[in-house]
Amino acid sequence: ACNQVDEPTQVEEVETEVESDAGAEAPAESEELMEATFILDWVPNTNHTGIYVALEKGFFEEEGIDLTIIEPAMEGAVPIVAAGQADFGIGSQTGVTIARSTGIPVASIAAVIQEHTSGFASPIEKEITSPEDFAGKTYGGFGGAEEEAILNTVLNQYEVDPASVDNVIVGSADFFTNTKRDIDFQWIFYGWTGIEAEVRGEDINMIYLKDIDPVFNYYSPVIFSSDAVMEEQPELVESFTRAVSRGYEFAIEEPAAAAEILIAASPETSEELIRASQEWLSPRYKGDAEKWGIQSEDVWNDFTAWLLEAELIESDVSTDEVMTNRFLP
Amino acid sequence: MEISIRNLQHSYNGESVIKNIDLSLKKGEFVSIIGPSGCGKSTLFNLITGLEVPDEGDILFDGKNMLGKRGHSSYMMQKDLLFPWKTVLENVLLGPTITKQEAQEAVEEARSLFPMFGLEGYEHYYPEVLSGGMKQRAALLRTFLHKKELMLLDEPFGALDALTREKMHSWLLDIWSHMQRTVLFITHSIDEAIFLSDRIYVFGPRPTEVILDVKVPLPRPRNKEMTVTPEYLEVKQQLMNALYEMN
Amino acid sequence: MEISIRNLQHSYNGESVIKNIDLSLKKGEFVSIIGPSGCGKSTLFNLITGLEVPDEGDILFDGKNMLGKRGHSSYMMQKDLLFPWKTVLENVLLGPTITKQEAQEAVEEARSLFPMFGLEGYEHYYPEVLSGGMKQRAALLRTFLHKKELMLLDEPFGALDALTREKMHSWLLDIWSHMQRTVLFITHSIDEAIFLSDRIYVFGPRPTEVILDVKVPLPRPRNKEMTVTPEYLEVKQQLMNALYEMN
Amino acid sequence: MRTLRRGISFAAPAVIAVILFLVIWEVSVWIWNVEEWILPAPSLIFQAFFDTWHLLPDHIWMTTKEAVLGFLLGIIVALIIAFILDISPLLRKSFYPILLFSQTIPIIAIAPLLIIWFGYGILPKVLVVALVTFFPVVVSVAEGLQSSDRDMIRLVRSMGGSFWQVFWSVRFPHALPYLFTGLRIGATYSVLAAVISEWVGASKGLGIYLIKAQSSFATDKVFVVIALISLLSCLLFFVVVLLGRLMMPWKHKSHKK
Amino acid sequence: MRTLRRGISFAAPAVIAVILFLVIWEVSVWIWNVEEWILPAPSLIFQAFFDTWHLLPDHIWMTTKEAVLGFLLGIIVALIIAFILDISPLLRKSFYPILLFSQTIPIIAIAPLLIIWFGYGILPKVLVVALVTFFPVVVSVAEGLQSSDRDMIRLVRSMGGSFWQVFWSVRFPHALPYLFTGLRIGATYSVLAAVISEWVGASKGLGIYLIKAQSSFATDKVFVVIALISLLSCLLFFVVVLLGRLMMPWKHKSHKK
Ligand SMILES: Nc1ncnc2c1ncn2[C@@H]1O[C@H](COP(=O)(O)OP(=O)(O)OP(=O)(O)O)[C@@H](O)[C@H]1O
Ligand SMILES: Nc1ncnc2c1ncn2[C@@H]1O[C@H](COP(=O)(O)OP(=O)(O)OP(=O)(O)O)[C@@H](O)[C@H]1O
Ligand SMILES: [Mg+2]
Ligand SMILES: [Mg+2]
Repeated sequence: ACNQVDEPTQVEEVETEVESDAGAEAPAESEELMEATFILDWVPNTNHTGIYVALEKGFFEEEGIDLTIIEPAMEGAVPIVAAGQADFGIGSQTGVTIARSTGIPVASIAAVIQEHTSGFASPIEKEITSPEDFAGKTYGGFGGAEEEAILNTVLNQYEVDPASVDNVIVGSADFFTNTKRDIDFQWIFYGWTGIEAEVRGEDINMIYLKDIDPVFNYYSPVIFSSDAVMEEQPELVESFTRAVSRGYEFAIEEPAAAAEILIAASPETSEELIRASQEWLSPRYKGDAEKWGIQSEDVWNDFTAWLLEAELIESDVSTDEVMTNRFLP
Repeated sequence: MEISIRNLQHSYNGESVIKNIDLSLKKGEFVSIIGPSGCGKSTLFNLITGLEVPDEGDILFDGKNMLGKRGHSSYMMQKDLLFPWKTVLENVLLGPTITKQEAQEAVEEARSLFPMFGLEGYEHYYPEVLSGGMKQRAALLRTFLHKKELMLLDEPFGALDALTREKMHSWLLDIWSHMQRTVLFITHSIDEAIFLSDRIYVFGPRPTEVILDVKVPLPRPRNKEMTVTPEYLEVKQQLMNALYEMN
Repeated sequence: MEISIRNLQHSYNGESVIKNIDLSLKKGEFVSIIGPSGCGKSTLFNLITGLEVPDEGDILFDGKNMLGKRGHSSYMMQKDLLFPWKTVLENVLLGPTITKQEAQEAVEEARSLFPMFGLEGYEHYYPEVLSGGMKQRAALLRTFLHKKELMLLDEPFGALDALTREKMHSWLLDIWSHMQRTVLFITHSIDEAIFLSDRIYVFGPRPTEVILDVKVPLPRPRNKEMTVTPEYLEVKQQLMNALYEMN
Repeated sequence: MRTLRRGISFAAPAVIAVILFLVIWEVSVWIWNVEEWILPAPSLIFQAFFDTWHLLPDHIWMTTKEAVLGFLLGIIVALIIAFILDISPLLRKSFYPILLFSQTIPIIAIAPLLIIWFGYGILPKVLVVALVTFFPVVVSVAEGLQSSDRDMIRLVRSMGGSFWQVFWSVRFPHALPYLFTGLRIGATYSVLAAVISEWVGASKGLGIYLIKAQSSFATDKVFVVIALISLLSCLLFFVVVLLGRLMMPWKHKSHKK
Repeated sequence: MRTLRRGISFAAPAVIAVILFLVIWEVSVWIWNVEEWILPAPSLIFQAFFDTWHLLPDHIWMTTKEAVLGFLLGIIVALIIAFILDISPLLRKSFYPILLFSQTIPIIAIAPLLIIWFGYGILPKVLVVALVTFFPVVVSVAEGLQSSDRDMIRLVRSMGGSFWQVFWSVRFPHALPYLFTGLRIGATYSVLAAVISEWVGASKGLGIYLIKAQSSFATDKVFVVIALISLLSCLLFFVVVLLGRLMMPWKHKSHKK
């Protein structure tokens, strides 16, 4: 199941045509370009900016990679990468760890954002400013694996009876709709939904996970690959990471230009939201880490331990199996 | 009830089928129609029952115009049209059901007639298993049980053997004389027409019109012996001439 | 081809319909069957054509057992069974289509017969608009165009007026004498049976058996004058007695 | 006794076919060495079922309730609409686009509307199931009502039969086989529709269980749910078939009683 | 000229009904002051359409291609399966559960499987559309083949008609109205099925556009896509209806030519 390189992918490529100066010297070696496929976890958004920048700026070509980006609208990137239908994917630390514990051979190779940007949000009029206020409220969940356990941990920590919080899986409706009716608070990524609230001028209360308990400051999202690719084509992974890294560096330095690249690549997405989100997110990609993408083993250790404790995984997963920094430039 | 049809004209898709028909029935009269196949006899019945509206002309019941009005006569169509989803008994009870007659009574009457119609034992069968003649008899029974003053019968005995046919003849004449129902009867058998009717209309080929209207000068009640009387033979000759002259 | 049917027995749902039938046809013979409605005549045809397999007995064609074999005879069923999705012309061409005859030829022959059958001008109509008698004629034409040595006709003239019927009679006798087709013919008309047949079988009521087998001692070709000869009347009397005795 | 034996001989081929299907699946998984997180073997799915069955009854019950109630509502609505479409060609022509529109809305795209209008209770699920199942029933019944034998209708009309009498004595029985064709399709969809409707927002039901299983990469549990959906659908389908036999005895029997 | 006039008088009631529907919608939105990110007024949807129409042709073309190809494949498969189900009651009984099973799999639950087996190209989408659309066609056609007039079959058989001659001269024409009932249902589903299939993984298509619009909270664009899906479905439905009229002239005409 590791013939992904020689098998040309049949997808209509999303490539925004490479017209940058960098592309000028590429054609000479274009025959030797390695084909690679990258699968997203959701629709293109500012978490993915670096990838699109690298593609548009020709960073991949310079690294000898002919990259195809696949946009699935639904989850499922992990098994697809594991099965060799894509070489790289983007997902969450939770996903990679649980997958690994289930025997799915994937591991994280870079953290996209250093700090965890999700948390519990609620419209300001609900007056939920601390987890203590969750009591007697209705929570709108998305059905994630770790979600209930995290919520319960938080509630226990604040001595709120978990039974007093109603947990409704809200699925496909958005935060703004849900909180119009029976839902009081929801788990959102501030960089997207929170920014949309800003754009709309709606005031929300945000309780960041990382502020509740440092163990929840895990990486989301991460870029991952499969064991097969990492073992058999380390040079591909390295080149890929290098290009991606350059992409994110660019996004960090020039948020506005990066936003435009993403908009061009996904014109169907709201431009206003992308611009605002990019501006908010760009400084957070690297944060105060020494370089983009670096992952701390402690973060992985702690969170895996917590997952084990919460019985989300049945057996311990050693950190060097699920993550590696070795491909980072 | 007196029925009179005046100056009736009808066409399908611009092609004239009934050119001009004038026809009248006195209360309690038994009148037959004979005419070549495809001339427009069934069409006339459809006009009388109100299933179709003529291009021109009047249909008067006791002077009242009945054009397009329905439900005033019991009509036995040329096809048996038994409903496959109803048993034979349910099928023959269609009339009482529609006129909302007392159910128990209707069922009893229907059941009592099954032996007479040679359908005994088939009450609860679906019509699919009936023979051609049995279907026709069931359709006739259904028509009879839909009790209206005017009975329109479109070849009710076409699929019956001579014996059964005779049984039906005498039954029909019997109920007709008892119940004073006016009958308009389409048949292809000249003998049948003479034996049963007070009067006989002969229709011409399509586009049709009445080409002969003969009285049958035989007394009632009729019996088989009459079929060899000179009166009988004269009428028969008259009818045959009319039919053969058409060519 | 000689056909002989021996000791045939058949029942539906355990109820005997054909008790015991022995019957034989010589090559080119015209044989009629008459019998009370519902006795099992159509059932016999279904057995001969192989649509059903008898409980017991043999059906031999020139000594060859044909039980359950199909396609050896042209069968006109009692219902007209015209296909609503085919035009009249397409309907009558069913036989040639099935036997994969040369299309052009078949169409020409069919078309040439339309006037004779009084269906001229209706070639491209769907059967729905035909009158009852026209449908029957179309079904007869369809049967005729399916050219097999044995022709089984189940009341082909039931819905026809006397005139049309006579036309059909002479046509049928004409093609029969020319083409040497063996005909087995179900009818309810004793006159029709005598006029057309070499031999007549009378069937008893259900469960049926042959109760009479008479030769018609009239010469060929037949004409209307023969219907008043003493031979004719004698046969007629014989048949009527047989039928009336059944009660 | 006889009904039992007939029931068995009726179900046997289906059961054998299903078993055969499972065996082929199992063997294929072994032969091609398909990893269990891609396509688990039936044996693993059974395993997962027995390991987790205590979690299931609540979810099953919830989804069944939604599916059945929704289907019933769908049938009622379908009959009414089919009837309306039938009474006038004008209504038919004008209604059809709106009907089509109702079928071309992705449920999850109108999830917000459903939630705002109907909340998170059972109501929006029932409505979604009704929305999905009513359509095949409408189309079939409309066709059935249209294609009645004209002469039978004429017969009843000639007897003075009212619109309703024509309807009940001819058109409706004639449309019954069509109705049941539509019901068979609708029954098949109803359970899956209930599952999907739960994705709009719910706290119980097979749909919720499915999402949770999927997000923790428990493919075996995902397939447990799929199997349960199949089973429930088959059951509902079977009920419809049985009902069809009861309501259309003339299709299978030569006489009544 | 005549065809044109007839076409107009055919379409007019539908167009008027749709306009009426839109007007009611627009007015309701104004009256109840519904926020535009919950349910945008038709005028806003039109606005959004004109603002973004340059993005649409590619997506529309992709989805149309998937829907039409998938539907065609679905029809072919359906005819074959209906035929198989028809030739033996045993096959029918054994096949049905598997057919039902095929209809009760939530597409997105097997999305990874689809990608792993069929890649990201148009193939998995076509397969999904075929999977969704074949079922109503199978059920309808199977019913149609079952309910042929027995005496007509007997007539052709008595003439020595082979299995295939009986099939083509009686059973098939008899099943045509049923087939078209199924096709109408299938046509209605095909476009939506294509949209959903794109959620499995694609880079172009109305499904992708929809998801992107939804995830950037652009309700107006979501409705633009829904409107387009409806329109395409109506178009396909209309083609099916037209084809039905062509293939079953006896249902509308008294004579041929
Ligand atoms: N499929 C069947 N199942 C049960 N009984 C049947 C079936 N077909 C025919 N019968 C019965 O068999 C008997 C003979 O039927 P058949 O059609 O042969 O009569 P027939 O002699 O042709 O009568 P007719 O002159 O009225 O057409 C009838 O009583 C009929 O009810
Ligand atoms: N709906 C229709 N459209 C067009 N023509 C029709 C229609 N119904 C009947 N006709 C034609 O009208 C003529 C008369 O038909 P009708 O059924 O009244 O004949 P009939 O006298 O009853 O003949 P038969 O004795 O054969 O039953 C026929 O030529 C027939 O083709
Ligand atoms: Mg007539
Ligand atoms: Mg018979």
